[in-house]
Amino acid sequence: MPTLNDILVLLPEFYLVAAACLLLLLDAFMKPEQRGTLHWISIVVLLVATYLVIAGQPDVTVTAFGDMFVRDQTSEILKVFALLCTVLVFVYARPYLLDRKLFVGEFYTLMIFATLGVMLLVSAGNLVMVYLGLELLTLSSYALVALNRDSPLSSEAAIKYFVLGALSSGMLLYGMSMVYGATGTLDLAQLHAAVPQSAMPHLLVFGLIFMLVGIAFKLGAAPFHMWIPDVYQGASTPVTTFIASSSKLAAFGMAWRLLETGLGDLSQHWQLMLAVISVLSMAIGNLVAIVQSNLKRMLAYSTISHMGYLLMGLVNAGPEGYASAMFYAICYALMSTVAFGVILGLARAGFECEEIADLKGLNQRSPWFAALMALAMFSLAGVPPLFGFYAKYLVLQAAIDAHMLWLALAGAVFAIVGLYYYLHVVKVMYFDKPVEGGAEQSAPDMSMRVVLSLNALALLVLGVYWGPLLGWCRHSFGLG
Amino acid sequence: MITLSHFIVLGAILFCIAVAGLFINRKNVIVLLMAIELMLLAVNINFVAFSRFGHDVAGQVFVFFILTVAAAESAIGLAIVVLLFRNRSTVNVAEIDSMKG
Amino acid sequence: MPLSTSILLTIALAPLVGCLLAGFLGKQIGRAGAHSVTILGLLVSCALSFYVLYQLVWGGAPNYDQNIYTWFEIGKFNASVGFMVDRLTAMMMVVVTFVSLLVHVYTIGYMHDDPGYTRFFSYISLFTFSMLMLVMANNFMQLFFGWEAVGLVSYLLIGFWYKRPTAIFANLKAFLVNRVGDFGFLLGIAAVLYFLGTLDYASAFAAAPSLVGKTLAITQATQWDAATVICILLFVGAMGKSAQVPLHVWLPDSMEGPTPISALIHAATMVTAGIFMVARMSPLFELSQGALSFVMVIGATGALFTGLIGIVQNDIKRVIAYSTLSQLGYMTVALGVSAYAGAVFHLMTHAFFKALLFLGAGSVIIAMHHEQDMRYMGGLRKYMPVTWITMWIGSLALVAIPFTSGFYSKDAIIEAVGESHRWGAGYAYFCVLAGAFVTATYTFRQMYLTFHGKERFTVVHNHGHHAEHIDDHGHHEQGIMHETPKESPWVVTLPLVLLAIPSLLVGFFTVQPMLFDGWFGPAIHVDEANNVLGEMAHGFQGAAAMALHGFWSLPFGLVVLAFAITTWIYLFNPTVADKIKNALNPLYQALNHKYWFDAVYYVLFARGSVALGRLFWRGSEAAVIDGVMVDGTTAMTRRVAAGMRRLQTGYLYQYAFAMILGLILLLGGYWLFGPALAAQ
Amino acid sequence: MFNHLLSLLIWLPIAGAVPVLMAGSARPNLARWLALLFMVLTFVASLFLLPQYDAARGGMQLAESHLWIASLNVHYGLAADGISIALILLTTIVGILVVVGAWEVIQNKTHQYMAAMLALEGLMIGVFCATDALLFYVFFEAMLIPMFILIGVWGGPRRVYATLKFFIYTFLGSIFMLIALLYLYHKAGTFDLRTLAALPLTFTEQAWVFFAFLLAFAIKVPMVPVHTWLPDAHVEAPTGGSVVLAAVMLKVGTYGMLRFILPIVPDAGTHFTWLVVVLSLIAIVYIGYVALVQEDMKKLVAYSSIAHMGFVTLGIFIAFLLTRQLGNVDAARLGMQGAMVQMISHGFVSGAMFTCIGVMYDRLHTRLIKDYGGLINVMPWFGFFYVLFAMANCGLPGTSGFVGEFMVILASFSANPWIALFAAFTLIIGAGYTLWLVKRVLWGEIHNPHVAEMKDISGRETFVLGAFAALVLALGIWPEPLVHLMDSSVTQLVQQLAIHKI
Repeated sequence: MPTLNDILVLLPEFYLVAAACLLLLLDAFMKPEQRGTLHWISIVVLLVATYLVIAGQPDVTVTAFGDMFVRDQTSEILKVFALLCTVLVFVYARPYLLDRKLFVGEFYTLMIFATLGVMLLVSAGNLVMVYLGLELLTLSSYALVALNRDSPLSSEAAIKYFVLGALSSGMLLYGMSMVYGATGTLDLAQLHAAVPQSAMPHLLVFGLIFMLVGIAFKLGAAPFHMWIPDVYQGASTPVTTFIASSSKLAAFGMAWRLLETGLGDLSQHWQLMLAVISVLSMAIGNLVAIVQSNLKRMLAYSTISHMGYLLMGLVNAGPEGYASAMFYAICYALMSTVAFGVILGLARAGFECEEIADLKGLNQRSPWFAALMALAMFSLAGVPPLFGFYAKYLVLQAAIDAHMLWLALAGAVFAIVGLYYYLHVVKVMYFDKPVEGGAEQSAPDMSMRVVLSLNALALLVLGVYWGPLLGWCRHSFGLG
Repeated sequence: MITLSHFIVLGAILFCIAVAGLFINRKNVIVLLMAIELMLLAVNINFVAFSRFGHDVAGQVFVFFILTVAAAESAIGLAIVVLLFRNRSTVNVAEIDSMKG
Repeated sequence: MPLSTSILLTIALAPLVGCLLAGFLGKQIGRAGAHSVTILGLLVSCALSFYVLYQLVWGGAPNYDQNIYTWFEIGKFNASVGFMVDRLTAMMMVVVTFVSLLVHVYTIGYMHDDPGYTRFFSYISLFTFSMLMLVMANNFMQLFFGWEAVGLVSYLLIGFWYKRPTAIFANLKAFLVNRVGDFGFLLGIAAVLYFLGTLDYASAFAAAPSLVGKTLAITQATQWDAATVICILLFVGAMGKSAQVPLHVWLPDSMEGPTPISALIHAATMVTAGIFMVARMSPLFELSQGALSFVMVIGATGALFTGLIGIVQNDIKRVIAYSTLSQLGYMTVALGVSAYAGAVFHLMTHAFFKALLFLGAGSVIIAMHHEQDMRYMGGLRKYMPVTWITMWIGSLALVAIPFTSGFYSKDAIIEAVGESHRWGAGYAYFCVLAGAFVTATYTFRQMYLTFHGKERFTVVHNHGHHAEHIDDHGHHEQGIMHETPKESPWVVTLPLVLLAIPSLLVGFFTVQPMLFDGWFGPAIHVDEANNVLGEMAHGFQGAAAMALHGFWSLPFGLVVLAFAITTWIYLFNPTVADKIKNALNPLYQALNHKYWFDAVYYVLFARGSVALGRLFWRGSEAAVIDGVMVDGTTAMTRRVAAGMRRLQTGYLYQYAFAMILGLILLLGGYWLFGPALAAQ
Repeated sequence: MFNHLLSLLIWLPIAGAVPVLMAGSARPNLARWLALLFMVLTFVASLFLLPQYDAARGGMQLAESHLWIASLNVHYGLAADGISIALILLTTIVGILVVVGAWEVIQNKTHQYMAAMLALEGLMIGVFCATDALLFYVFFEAMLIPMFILIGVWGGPRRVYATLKFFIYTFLGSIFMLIALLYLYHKAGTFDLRTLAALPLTFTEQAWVFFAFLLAFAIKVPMVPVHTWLPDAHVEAPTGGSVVLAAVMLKVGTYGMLRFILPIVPDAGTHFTWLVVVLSLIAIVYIGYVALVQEDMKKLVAYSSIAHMGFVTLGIFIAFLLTRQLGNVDAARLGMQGAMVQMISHGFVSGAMFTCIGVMYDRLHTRLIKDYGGLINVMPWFGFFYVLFAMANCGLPGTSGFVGEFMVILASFSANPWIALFAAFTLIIGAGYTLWLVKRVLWGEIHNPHVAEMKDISGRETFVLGAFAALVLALGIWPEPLVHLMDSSVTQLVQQLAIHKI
């Protein structure tokens, strides 16, 4: 029987559910011309949720509904950043949606539901919760990808995303079933205890492998990455932004819950598997990105490579490793919001600004956007003093601490390869002459420009002042 | 006497059929949806069998959730298929390749 | 009273000040200003140099050796800028400043119409400064500084008429050939520092005996005697600067520079720096018989064979240039037989009479409106008597007619070589004797062709455009004069006279102290075993006696012979010259092509280096490193990427298949390695 | 006394970049004056280093250390010794000259150019005084961004290729250095250089770390065979970019060798000295030949830079031979000092050479040697400077170019006569390519009509070239002050070499 305590623990989530439903109703009864307010309302909703998360943060790990739901520091941090990223997506999306007649209530409600899915996923204490959270997130994502009804690409992306997503969650479930069979429990904490004295170790590892597929798919790590480029390209840019930011945080949370909380004792198995996946991701991501001409697609491949780096942190299978991986996930979320934000800012009615060539000579036309994009690119490339460098540095450190020097070296080599295409974007913006119909200052949406600038400058500021964030990440994994 | 392993094998076979259906089928997207359903059923068989033989009810509870979600999933799936047909007037998997490389 | 630092500093810096004023303020102070300041500077330092010499010789001042300031100091190594003034230095200072002063004066006339007038004065003053730094140095670092600085000025002055392709080729050549010498010289200095642990003359020479028995490991097996290595390396520097075979090729080309330069730098002073340096290093050279033999053989070769080339030259300056090469050879031979004093003595006398000859030639060239080819001269004596007389004096000194200063120095050298028992001395003796004959031959030939015989130019009187016959574009139809040649102005003739006097007399008065009474004192160190001059001193009964005895000596006989032959040919039947030329054509060709040194060097080093550079640049740089290593890698990466891109086919079922493959990969991996991992 | 001088030196120009950027493309003059102001301020501030630094005591002084990342024990640690101070002064001086040199030359996006220069200067100073390896790495890498922009935006036709090559090449080297640093951190638990210097390492570890460091710094220096980015970068870069690149940035590589290879992996260094020595000699001889046949002046000077940096690496690494194998510490100090002086001197000489080429380029818009000839006829004053710097470039005594080479050759003879033999070959080949260039550009008749119309250098150009000339001569005539400034630091470096860490 749920106690009041349970409710309190889940307060942000409950609140978000309620708010989302309210928004849905509001949207239904709202006249089209008033819809603008919906935008602000939903932003407020998310900010309030963020506040609830931070305010209600417990000092110790608390659980609710019979350990179904775990609220600890890790989940709190992930939730905060997921919510913030969603807010950013909203802010950046407005002009874009208005230009494309996509400024509809579903967008906001679905987005909020997806975020809710993220929140449930990252604080799942039970395989069931993992599954439900994951599905809440992915199902909303499918719909969001398909949101742009009249775009063939969107629907193609949606179908691909849907089928592959279903396949992956099928495998995840299959794995879960085996793990359940081998240990007889669905609760992650008990699972952790039950793993050592399991009667069927091989079944267990089989289960683990199937679950890994699900995790890798969610992260978009090779060879389970095939959906990423098409979805990134096909989905409308705001949705892409969301998939690249919030849901990567969720993916990390899920991976950590399943692998560490649940199957921590099998680490000697999954470490090596993740290492292989990580190398594959870095290789495929960085190499194929070189030959892309579509900016969103290029960023998609860059995502794949970044997930490879993130996995390096997980491979470490120790608190430092998890901390670095989480740091990486947050860092990547912030960087990708900037990159996509600039694309959104430059897009205008009838012009997606999707091709790299569209950025030609951007420095002449709007130096500020060019500067922001350059910041994002250098940060993604991992050039100090920008934020991205420290994330890379931490995961490389994690790999070396895990005595996987070869993995770190591979990471280094592919970082060089990756550098090339990020620099190429800067080159296009700064060194090339502008072309007709290329990107220029779109109708200035003040809120967006301010927030985007802050978001980009954060990459610079955090590049100097990244200690506190790292401190939180480490502390959440019980490190000084 | 039917043992646990029989169920596991059955589940495995169903799962394999489903997976095979996913990538062998070059015709119709609808078939993909069916394959996905089949996969989830295979999983359900596993869960039920394990919970039955492991004397633990949680597995069967999980099955209910899976069934529910599966329903929602196929709903969205069908919606997407409809959308796809509207945009491209085909649901042939082999023709959906405008994004590649 | 002891020498004061300030005086020495003034001597060195006065020319520098003049140089800077004339150089940077040339426009402001004008031509007169430029030559006034520089000449003033030279006057000061020349006068003071004489004063210093006086103080050292008669004033009883001790030798001066002090550092002015520390150049760098690292651990036990330090290099300073400082002066070391003993009689050797003082003599060099006097010679340098005196000749330089006269050349300054002479230049007023010679460069009269040249646009680069002020620049020229600035250069020659700079040269004097550098040369003084060289001779006054008290350590190897500063010596090298002066050494290279005079090279720089020589470079600038040979290329003074920078529009002439020949000139700018010659100055590049000169600098590079000198650099080859400096290459050895610098290594020599490094060796000195390595073995003796100091760059300071005094302490280096003091430590010199410790070299005996020391060796340098060239390979594991071979060990070379330290002293020999050091001396030969240092001497390589001297070979560059003093134009010894085979590094002599730059000197004849350096005649592209204005004549005053040829007199000052390429005859009197700079080219003798090598001789001075070896004399200065006598404490080191005395330690190595091998090195000395090397020096002697090189010198002897130069003395004879470069002289031979002089016989076939038609350019009046080139004749003198080759004679300079030959005379430098004599000095080097003297060094080689440990007759350092003899070498330095000849250096001094040669400075006077060779400068005289060059300036005289310059005077002739002015008169001929920059015609240098002797085939279009002749019979000039009645037009320019002063030049004629003074040049004869110089020539007599050059061919070593007794009582002239040239006789004392040169005869002493020949005798010293005769006395020497060093390895190769026989060859050297033959060379210097034959050299005496050769010297006489080209000298008399030159005098006859220039001043005697019938005029081989025609005078066409049309005034007007001879004004533009200034030196840097004096190319007109050969053998055509627009006015009768006339004696040069006093600024030109005065130096001639002033140089003629020492050319005649200085030898007579200084031979005894310099050669036999150990006038140089500790500055020059000779082992008793090698002391040929010492042996000669026993037979020496005064300058006059030496000169009288000279009339019956073999060299004089050769001179007389040469005199007879040349007189017979060039005064009475000039056609014979060509007959001989044709008769001995192979020899003539060899001489005319300077034994093909230039041709070979040009192909081997100039063309060769460029070809090698091209090979490196196009080959290893562009093709291998950039093409294969750098761009090759990127191209490969792109190719791989393009290949991998194709895996993303866009077909749903292949995406699904990829996932299944991934799954199988993981399962297979576990199946293969799982047990091993579990075992850990 | 104010004890954040080094921080001030780093952040003043970087902060200055902001207002300069604010000036915007509309007000180029404001941007210029602001940039100059900040450069001068930085230079003045850098002068205060001299009184504050106790040369006699040596060692790292003016230290600042603040905990940067507490959880990782990473410090924001700065300190300077004689070598750092010399290089910082070089940087600040060149900074001013570059801004003045670019005054009217850069018309397009002046504010961005000046801002990039300021940022670059601050970062380079940061490299020269960081005592924490991670901080060093951050500055070391961050430098690339402004230079990338400088070459890419204001560069020549092939600028994109050049600047990408430059960036990726350098990044390639440094990322492996990062791995090495992480490994060291894994062992030592800190990035503090002093601690790392004391960290005992097995030979195998040292060897790996050594090669990681060597790759990073060899690319930066650059050493053969990883040098080909330099000629391209130089040819395409704007004059100011080339000057900074040659004058300061290359020194970062050799400076890194001093701070990382020498103290941290001395045993591996000793073991592989022969490799670096051979590479340095190849740089001196082989590159000399390559320079000889260049048709583009900038390429020629770029190659000559490589050859001259060969002396620096040679001087640094013969120190290993001399201390470890021959026990000749004084000679080691001599060689090391030679390397240091050569670094500073090459900064001025190459900077001046590139400025000269810039002066010509601004008038004729070509860098090809064959387009020139007889320049002295129309530009006598320029000719004077050009000859002076050419002479400095081929190491004429009395110019700074001589001092370093002289010391290194003297020291290398003590190490092994053959090394000295090849090193001294620069006297010939160096003079060869430099004076042949002078001959073809300066002397001779004018054959290109456009050359006839060229004006002699303006007051601004005279100031820049004059400043360079003054420095070149001062250093050549009296190097002792510089030597004294660095002497104790060099001595300590050499002593550190002698310590075995295995």
